[in-house]
Amino acid sequence: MNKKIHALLWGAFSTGGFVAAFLLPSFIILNSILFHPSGIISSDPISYENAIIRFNNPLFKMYLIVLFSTTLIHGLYRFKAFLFEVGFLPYKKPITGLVYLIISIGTASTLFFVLSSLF
Amino acid sequence: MSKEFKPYVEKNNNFWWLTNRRYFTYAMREISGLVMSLYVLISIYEISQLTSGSSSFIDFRLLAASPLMFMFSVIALAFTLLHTITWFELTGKIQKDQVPKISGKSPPIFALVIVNMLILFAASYLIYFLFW
Amino acid sequence: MDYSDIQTIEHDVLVVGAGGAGIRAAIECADKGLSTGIISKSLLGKAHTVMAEGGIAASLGNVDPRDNWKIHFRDTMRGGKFLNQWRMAELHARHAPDRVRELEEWGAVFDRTDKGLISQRNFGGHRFPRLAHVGDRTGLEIIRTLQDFCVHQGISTHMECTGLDLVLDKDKVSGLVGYWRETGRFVLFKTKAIILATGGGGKAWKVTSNSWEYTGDGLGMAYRAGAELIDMEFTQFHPTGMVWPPSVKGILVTEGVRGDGGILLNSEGERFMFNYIPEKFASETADTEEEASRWLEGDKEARRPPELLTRDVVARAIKKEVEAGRGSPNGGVFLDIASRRPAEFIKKKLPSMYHQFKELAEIDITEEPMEVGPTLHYFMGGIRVNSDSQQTNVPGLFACGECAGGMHGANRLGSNSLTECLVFGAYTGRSAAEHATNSKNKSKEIDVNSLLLSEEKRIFSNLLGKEKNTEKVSVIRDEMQLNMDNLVGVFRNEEDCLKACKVISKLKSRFKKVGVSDKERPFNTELVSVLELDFMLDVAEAIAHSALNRKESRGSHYRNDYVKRDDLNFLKHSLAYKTNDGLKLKYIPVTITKWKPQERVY
Amino acid sequence: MEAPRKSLLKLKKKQIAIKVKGYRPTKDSEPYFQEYKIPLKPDMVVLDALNYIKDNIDGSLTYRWSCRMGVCGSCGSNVNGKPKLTCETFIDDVGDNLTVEPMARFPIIKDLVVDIDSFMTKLKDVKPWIINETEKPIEKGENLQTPEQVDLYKQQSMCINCMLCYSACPVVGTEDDFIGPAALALSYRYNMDSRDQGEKERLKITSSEEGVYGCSWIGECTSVCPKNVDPAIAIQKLKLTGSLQTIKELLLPKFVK
Repeated sequence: MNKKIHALLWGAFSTGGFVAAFLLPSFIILNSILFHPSGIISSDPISYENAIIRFNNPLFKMYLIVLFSTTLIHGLYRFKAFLFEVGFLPYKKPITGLVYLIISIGTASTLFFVLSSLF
Repeated sequence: MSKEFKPYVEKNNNFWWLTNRRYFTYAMREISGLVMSLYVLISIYEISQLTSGSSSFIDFRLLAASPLMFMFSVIALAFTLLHTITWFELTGKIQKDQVPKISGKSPPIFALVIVNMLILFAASYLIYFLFW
Repeated sequence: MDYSDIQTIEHDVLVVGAGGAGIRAAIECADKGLSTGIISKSLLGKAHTVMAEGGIAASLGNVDPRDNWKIHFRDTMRGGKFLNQWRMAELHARHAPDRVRELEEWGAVFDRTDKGLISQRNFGGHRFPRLAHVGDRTGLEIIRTLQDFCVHQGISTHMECTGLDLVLDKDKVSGLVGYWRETGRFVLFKTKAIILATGGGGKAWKVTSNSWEYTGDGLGMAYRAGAELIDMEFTQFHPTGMVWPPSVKGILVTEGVRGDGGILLNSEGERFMFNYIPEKFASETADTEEEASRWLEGDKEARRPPELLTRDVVARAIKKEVEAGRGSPNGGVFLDIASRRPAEFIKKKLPSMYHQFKELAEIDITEEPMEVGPTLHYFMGGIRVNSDSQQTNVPGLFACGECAGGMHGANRLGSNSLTECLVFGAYTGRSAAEHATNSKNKSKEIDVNSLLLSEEKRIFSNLLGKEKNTEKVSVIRDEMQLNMDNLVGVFRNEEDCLKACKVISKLKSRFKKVGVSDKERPFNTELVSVLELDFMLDVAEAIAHSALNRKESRGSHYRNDYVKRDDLNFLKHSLAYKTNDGLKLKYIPVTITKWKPQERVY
Repeated sequence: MEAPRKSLLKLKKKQIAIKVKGYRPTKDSEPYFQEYKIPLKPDMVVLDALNYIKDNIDGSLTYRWSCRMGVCGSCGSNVNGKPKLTCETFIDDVGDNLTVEPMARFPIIKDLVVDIDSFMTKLKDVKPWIINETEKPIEKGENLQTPEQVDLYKQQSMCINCMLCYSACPVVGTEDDFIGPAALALSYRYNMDSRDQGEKERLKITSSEEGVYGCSWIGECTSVCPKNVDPAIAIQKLKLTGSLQTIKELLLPKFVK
């Protein structure tokens, strides 16, 4: 089983790589650069009302879950590997634990917040 | 064969990633993972504020409007784009052998990168069209 | 010194040398269920076999179905000027196809025909396309396949271990003293049979295509143990070796360059090969440039270009041009394919050559001519073995590959050497295994301590202890190489050979005073080069004496003072052997079979 | 005709200082640099310089070499910090400062000679031989394989075991058990061979953290390879196959496997 975990994790990591590559740039641009109080279009169409309408779109909910969870897995899996390569290998266990804890918490809370409005 | 004299094991230089350009690009690519993750964590916080009502969401938006946070968003975008480009470059090397051959030859990697880029633009526009 | 930690390793069969022949032999022994060990002077998979380019000859008949083993046998005999041990040549041709198929079964990559069969190419002296190949790196593929397969079989390989001395029990082989390079300690291998597969000794020459391991260790060891060295005067010179830069001087430029249209030019820009067409070849060699070009275009009426004459003829022609002062600046002649063929053609047909010149000489062969000259390539001679059992006259001692002599006669056909490795590797493995199984279990207990003490004294105390008035190993080696290059080269004569013998005996006495500057035990490569030089001097001596006494020209052995082949007096093998008074020579008759010797007609 | 040597002309200096990292196991506790001054000849490669030093200046300088033509893979060293075959590296091309060090990320035995035992073990661990359930007698002739099938793995079969890719790989430096580029590429080469049926068996070994999943695709292995083998791509493809295989195994009911 232990062996399978690595293959599966890599599968998730790889999926995350694609998701982040295709979806994250536009998300950052739309959410934080373009329609932003100090952004390029500063009229801020992300008013609370607009945001809630968008947020209640089930398609958008799905989009957020996929984007957030896989990007987290991808990003932290990668960074973890880099940490080991630059001398943090002795702390392999705590780092690995921490990384998967953050991924779990992040994914769980995304699910929670996205789905909570449904109930 | 027993080893009478112990071979000398050199200590690994933890700053190897500063020793050549390819290594450095790689390091930046890996660090992009951290930056993207941070951005996602902030965004999770953002939706948590959104679900708890109008005032907390507006508080968050004001915080996000601070120059420091805006700066971070720009940096996050830069790293994400680095990720996107390097990811397309790398996956292109694999896709090259998976797509059907055109008159016996695999397509060049840059062509695949361009195709991926087109998908990126299409996906981005679709997201904009659907949700914003 | 304390000998309690002296290592003794026991094997049923010990193979010395991890090239193609050695590994193949070991695989065969292991297959028979015997405990088998290989000792290798360098790392596993680095042996000289990796440098072979063209291919491996076997009459598979994949490309031309007319081919069969009998024609291969005949070609080999003709190439060897009937000095071959006919039985060996027969076995060689007969078993070659199976050995190649077996190698393919083990995973070797081969270029394929459209139908998926192993593809075969043409080569000098072979009547039909016969060379199974993969690009121009066939040797690498062979050694890699054998290496991986051998590891798979669980054969113990002892890397960076040099064989020093055969241990005899009365007159029978009972072990071998080895020297671990990494620790600088001795090791005793106790064994019932030893297979020598150490290759030739090309490093006795300065200009050679051989790698540093080729120092004749096996030849030297066998010679000292009482085995005979057969036909040592036959050393093949390849006409086209690189001459520049110095680091790669001698490295092979494949015959394919000429086969694909390359021409040889002297410093005056003259295509000189037209002046060197021997009478007996005149009827089938083009005498105008125009006709030569037509042959290359595929005109069946035209005759072959003179550049494609046999290796010995071309080598001698180049040498003559250089001696006449019409050589290139670095002492060779020009090999030009750039002006004959488009760049695309060259890159496609000769990828390794293109790469080799680009990387090693910074020359773009699609734009510039190459500089080439003759280079020592192969020893046809070697340890005399029984054609069927591959056993030497020392019971329990076997030899195969380049270090065994007899199969190629006076000249070797290109690519027969790789086949030889596989065929006789397997053969020798089988008969050594048989010998080991049949020999009585109890051989006399070897007195390890006194044996190693004498080695210790011979090597370490004598060499490491010396401080002053010593000879440098590099100096003696360089002088020997120069001596062989100049006096026992492409052209030989009485005077030069005599002089060479004298120089070698002088060097041998100077060698006794040799010292080393590296006083450390672990990984003392300087010490290793002293041990190798010792073997090489013996080999060089045998060659020089054999060359001096063969007063005729045959195959690769060309005497300016006896330019004709003399079947009346010299259709016989020369044997060099060791006596208490030093080297002695004797002659034995050649077995004549089906084909009577005749002037070679093509 | 003229000599085709261009570099004869560009030779400016007559002498060059070369720094070689030395380590003597019997007396040194750690390596040190030693400087030699050697006469510079046109088109000299680094290996020539080492040979010159050994023959004329310091007989005790220790290094491995063999074929001089870049096919045996014995002479790998770090030249000015980059893993190179010394027989293929021209002194003209590496600039004014010439330092030669043993290959990085290997234990040093003496001077430029490194301990490669772990490499030899890893090589054998990936089962680099044809695995078949039934053996075909050779009398039946060779296995058929079309040129297209050969092309699938030919590139990856060019490895000369020079270990430059290990010297270049940061993961090899930190994770001792990492199987490493050359061995993984070799396992891929056999997986892709149409004559072989051992892919599953090999994937069991390579689909692990010490195997392909330890690699983070830095890609330096591929760029230092003197024979244009592409271990980086081979490893990523093994990751993909391993991952898909695992997912398939988990999703499909047991009896389908």
